[in-house]
Amino acid sequence: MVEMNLNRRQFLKLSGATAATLAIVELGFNEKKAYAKTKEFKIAKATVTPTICCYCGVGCGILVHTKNNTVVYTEGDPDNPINEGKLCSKGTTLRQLYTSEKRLTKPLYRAPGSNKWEEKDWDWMLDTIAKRTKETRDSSFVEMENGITVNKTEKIASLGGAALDNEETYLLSKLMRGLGVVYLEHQARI
Amino acid sequence: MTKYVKYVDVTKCDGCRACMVACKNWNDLPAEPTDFLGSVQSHAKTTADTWNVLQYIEHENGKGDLEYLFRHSSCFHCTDAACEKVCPENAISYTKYGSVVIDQDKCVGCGYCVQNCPFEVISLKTYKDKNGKEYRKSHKCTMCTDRLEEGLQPACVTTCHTGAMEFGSKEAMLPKADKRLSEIKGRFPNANIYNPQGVGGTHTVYVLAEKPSVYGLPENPRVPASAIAWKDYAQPIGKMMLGATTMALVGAFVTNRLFNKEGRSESQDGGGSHE
Amino acid sequence: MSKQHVKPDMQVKRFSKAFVWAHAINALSFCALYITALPMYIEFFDWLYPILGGPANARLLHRIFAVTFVSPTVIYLIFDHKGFFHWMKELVTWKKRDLEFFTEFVKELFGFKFKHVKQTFFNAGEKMNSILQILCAVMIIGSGFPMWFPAYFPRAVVQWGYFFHNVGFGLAIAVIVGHIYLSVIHKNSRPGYTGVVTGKVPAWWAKEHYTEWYEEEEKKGNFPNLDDPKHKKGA
Amino acid sequence: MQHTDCALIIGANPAENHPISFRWLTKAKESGGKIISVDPRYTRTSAQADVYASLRSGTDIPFIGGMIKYALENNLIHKEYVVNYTNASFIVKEGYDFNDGLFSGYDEAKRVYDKTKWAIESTPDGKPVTDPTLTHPRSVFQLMKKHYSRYDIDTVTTVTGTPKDDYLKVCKTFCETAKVGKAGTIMYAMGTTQHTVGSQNVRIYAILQLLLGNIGLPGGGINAMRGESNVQGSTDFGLLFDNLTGYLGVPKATVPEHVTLKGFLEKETPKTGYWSNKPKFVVSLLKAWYGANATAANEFGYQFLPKGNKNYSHINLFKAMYNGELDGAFLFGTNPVVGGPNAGKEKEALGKLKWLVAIDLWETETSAFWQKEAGSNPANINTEVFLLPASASFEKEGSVSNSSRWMQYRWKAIESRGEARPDLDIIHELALKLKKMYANSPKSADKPFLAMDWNYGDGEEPNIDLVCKEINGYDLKTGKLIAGFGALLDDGTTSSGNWIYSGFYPEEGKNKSKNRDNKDLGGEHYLNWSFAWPMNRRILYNRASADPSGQPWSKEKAVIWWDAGQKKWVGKDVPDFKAVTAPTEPGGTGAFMMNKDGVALLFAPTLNDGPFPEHYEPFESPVPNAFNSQQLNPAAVIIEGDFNKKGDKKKYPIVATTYRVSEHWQSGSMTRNQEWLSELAGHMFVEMSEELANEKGIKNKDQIIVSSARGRIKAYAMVTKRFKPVIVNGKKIHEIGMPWHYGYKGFATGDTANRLTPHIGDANTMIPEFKAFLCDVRRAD
Repeated sequence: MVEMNLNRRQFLKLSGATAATLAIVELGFNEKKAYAKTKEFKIAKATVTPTICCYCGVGCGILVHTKNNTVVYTEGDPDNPINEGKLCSKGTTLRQLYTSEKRLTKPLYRAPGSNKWEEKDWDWMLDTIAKRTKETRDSSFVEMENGITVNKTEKIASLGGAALDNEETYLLSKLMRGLGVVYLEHQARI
Repeated sequence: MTKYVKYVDVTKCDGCRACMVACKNWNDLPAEPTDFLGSVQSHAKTTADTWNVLQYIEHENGKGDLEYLFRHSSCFHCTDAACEKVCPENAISYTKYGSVVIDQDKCVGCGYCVQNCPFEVISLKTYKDKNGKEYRKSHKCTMCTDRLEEGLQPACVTTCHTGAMEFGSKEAMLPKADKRLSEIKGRFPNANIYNPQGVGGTHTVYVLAEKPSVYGLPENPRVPASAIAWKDYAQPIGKMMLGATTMALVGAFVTNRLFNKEGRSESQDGGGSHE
Repeated sequence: MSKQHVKPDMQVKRFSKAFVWAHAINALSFCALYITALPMYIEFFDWLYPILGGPANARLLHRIFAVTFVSPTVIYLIFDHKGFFHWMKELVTWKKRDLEFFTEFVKELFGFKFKHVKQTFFNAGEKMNSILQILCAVMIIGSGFPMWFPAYFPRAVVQWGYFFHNVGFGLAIAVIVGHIYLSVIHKNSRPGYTGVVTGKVPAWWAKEHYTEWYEEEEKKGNFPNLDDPKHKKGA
Repeated sequence: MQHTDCALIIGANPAENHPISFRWLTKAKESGGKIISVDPRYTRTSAQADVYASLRSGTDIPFIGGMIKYALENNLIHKEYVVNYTNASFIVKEGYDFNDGLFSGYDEAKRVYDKTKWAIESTPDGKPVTDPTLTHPRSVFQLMKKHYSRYDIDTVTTVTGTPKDDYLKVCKTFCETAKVGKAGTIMYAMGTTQHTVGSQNVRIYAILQLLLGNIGLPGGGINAMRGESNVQGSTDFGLLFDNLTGYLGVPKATVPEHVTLKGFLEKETPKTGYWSNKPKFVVSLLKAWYGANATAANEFGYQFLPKGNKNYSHINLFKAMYNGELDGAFLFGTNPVVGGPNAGKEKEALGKLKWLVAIDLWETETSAFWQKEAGSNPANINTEVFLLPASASFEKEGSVSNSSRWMQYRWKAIESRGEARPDLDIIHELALKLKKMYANSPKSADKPFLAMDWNYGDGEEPNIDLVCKEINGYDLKTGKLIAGFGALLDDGTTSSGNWIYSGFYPEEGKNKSKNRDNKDLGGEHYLNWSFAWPMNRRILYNRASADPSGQPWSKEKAVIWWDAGQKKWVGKDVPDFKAVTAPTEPGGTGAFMMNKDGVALLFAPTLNDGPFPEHYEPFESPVPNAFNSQQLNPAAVIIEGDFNKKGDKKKYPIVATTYRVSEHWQSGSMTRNQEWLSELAGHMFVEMSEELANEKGIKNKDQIIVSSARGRIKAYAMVTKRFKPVIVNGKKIHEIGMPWHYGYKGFATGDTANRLTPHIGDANTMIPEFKAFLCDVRRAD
């Protein structure tokens, strides 16, 4: 599926040092015992997946190294002609999008007037959201305005989406317009 | 064996700090929040958890023009490394690439290297073992020696997007620095190559836009004289003295047995009986 | 030589309690400091780390004993300031006979025939030992502070601190090896070891080794006259 | 970008905010290219520049206007290019006028222009009347020359506060790119657009570039640097109130012709240029959305689309919310309580909602707006808040489009953290639930929603491949994927969810956004790496890289050229042009094929605030407008009252601007929640000159209070030599700057700069004026 030629440009010609070291490791008498003994090469058995940076609009390629169900390293994708393996500080830190302890991991609900979040399951959340959407749409839907068909609701807004994937923005644009939402904006302006 | 050099051309750096996070990312170093320092700079200097720091310097040059200078600062990997010299446990060693590394298994956290590094790049980190007891280890940039062994470049160099950092053999990098220096002399008349010979040259070689002191670097760093006096003289002599004394006493013991037979054995016994 | 005629159980007081305590604490601290730092000084002794509970623990112990090592001076000064100043005075008083002592001492050390040179409370060797130990202690303690609290000292002071700690310690250990040998192993001086533990030494031994002091005390009436026949062994 | 001879960076700081784009400038520098940095503050970009010039925030039009005058006076323009590829030779109808800041046709009460007063004279067959000698007094060229004759260097520099020497250096360096074979680029970002004259700022860059012949060739153009990874894509896909996908405008209740599809298409389709194909795109979109329910008989479902009757953009949206006109809102990864203008008010507005759905990776200041820490009293806020955990970009798959319109695929690297789910799943499942609730409803109001086609597989998770294919479009007669938008028809036999992307998925199994062959086929265009819309073109308007006869202006800057033997356009890029139209054929020199008449617009009768950019001061300015007696853009919409207080220059004499730092992104919700980035930029600060700090008794690192008419914030003072007061009309004007990333959530916290910024927008785009407003500063203690 993903054609990759990993780390091609990153390799340094260490006058045969690489080949030698690797060979020695294979034979089991690595002269650098300290490292071999205590520490496996960090990305040795990781899975590598290419992605595109989620921050600014330059579109740099990033490789995500995953191992034991976590992200162990992120670095520039050397094959991507946009950044040729280079990254800024934000792109380099992509790993912590996964590992940050601040990530939301459960749907949270805040009742009117309440001062706290409550954990809820997805089904309940989406059912309730759908219910609210329908209530508001039904109570505010305008079919005709000054004799012309307008089919809209001016009581629901949708904001954001500049960080979504194209496919997501497409479905969002379609769903919102399908519901008659006219307050439809993303972050191009801010 | 070829020695390798991290060549840093500060005039190409735009201060993005990807090198700082690339280092933390590769080496799994935790964040280390600091107080506001009055500039964009995040940390005053390198620490045990922050192996490289980007310096931001506002400098008015001789003509009164403002220069906004940046420098990726990390371990210099000296050819004559004071840290290696003073380490009592031989935990610090030179690798075949020219990097200077600390063996964490051997390090006892004495901090001698911390105090003797002419560039002040080494720091101690305090850990807690599973019983809650604290212990310390010394840390600094490893030049990503683990990556070098796999044929990769250091993480900071790999991510640098302006080409301010390059990694390669000393023979290839030093002429580059010379060439670059001649190119920038017009804009930066005080530009210089920082590869201090007082420590035998370094494996992080800079092209600096201004005098080293502008960056807070020693103009002529050396292995401290105290370290030389201590490690090359005091300690060997001390050990010799201990040996000599011991030998003398062994000699004394033996000769006493030989020549002092008639001696004062009774009185000894008498003395002993009073204990 | 007359000593075999002296009653061996005849004891005289040589050291105050304060001195005994001070010396003991000092000696034990020194040994402890020595052992807790030994693996850092000589890699051969790295096996001591696990015994000491790891490098961090060794460092902690070293610092605890560093404090106890400093304390004897205070104890001695507070509880026996007279003795202390006497000691100090002795250290600065050097006469010709003190130099003669050394030639005889070497003979004695290696078990050859020798003659006692008349000495005061401390003989020249002990004075030498004291001076060297004080010098070393000053070096070690003085450099120990910047080593312990590097943040409060200029870097150069800390760096030279390592040097002086090393020199002081190297010197001290050499002297102390001799000191211990003489007190514990060497036949002629062994009663001194008992003395430093109990404060008392055999009168005959004191008289032989510290003749001038003994005679002074004898004059004061503090010590018995060993030439008095009632004190003679076989009399 | 690496091919440029000179990059003028204005309203942007790529070294700090788009570092990788700066990488390419570094490469240009190595091959002798020059960099010019124009910024109120000496930035890290300035540090790398060959020429730096300061200016007061909000004076881009005088700055560039003066350069236009300089280029015209010194004959530093690329004349052949200007005559052939722009509307310089067009004759403007009588009735156009410009007088003391106002163009003809102004309605003061409504603050709008009647744009018909700015029309181009045309021949009976609809072609423009031209004067290729450019000497006709009503030719665009002469009118332009007259307009900018007022922008002399002295006036310009007294307004911008730029030292004259620096200014001349900029003019000289950049105008050298007018030479044939040289190309200069202008790079801009939010520093340009976030002004009440934001659109005209961009326009004036374009005018300068057209005069210098710098558009359409490598190393040229005007390059907007986008702030968000997919702001390009989300704009392409119509996530703005006034556009359907692919820049097809929305039908409006206020335009009588829009009552029917026929009327809409007739009104909105230009006669010439590529947009003359618009009906094909609109009908194909309707087929994609309404499927079998879109028939010729029901105008292909045109009436199902909502028709608005006003401007629904960000500022108005929050005004409506503040006024209690909205009941519910969906917020997809957005944090207006930090990122919106006058953010304190935007936070209050959220409390007027009945329900709020926030989809995000984090608990943000916005989803937590009701908390005590936000300064709210939870008991008084009756908004029901649903916070849904979303997957990170590499925990799902899909494509994003960068600023150069490259559509690149992102693969899934790992299962989502915790219970997080991709937005695609969330949108899909919500749609399915709503479909189920509305199923079998007989109400006519529910018909538009029920008519919408929603077939992305049977599971809870949508089949993304089906979404991709729907976007590309089908030939509905054969059921096969369509090869590209050239094949789209207006008879309902083709579909395409977004015509500009049509062609990225031309055959089964060939989603070109997944292409990863980085072998370059010339010109560093990497045609087999990902996909660029339209039809994989990498340089838009690349026809302009060749002269009217079809030959490259110069060898070094060749992109495409006419091959008379093959009878088609060939070269290193996909021609942005009909590949078989010879230079001699009608339209053969129409380098700007998306525009009416195929030319680029020096004179743009389409904008709301005038055909030529004219200087107006920001909404809040410390000085009167030196160019005319209109202080503020006459067409800017002013919101008055409590929602948007205006500051007085006596009380708030200091100009302030906002910007970003390298380590944080937008409202900081992503980056402030990550440890490593938070440690690098952990504190809210305000940069100020040493002179201002001295006047106010402020020392570096002091805590200070910055206040504007809208609010006040606390921050650390960063006293720097990189900010200098500017002398405007003999008066010393201080300017300060601050990052706008901070809020009280996350690891790095600090006060929100946008509590200070005003709710006023550009006359065309309603982009708020974040980049110039008035404030005052004092020590906190």
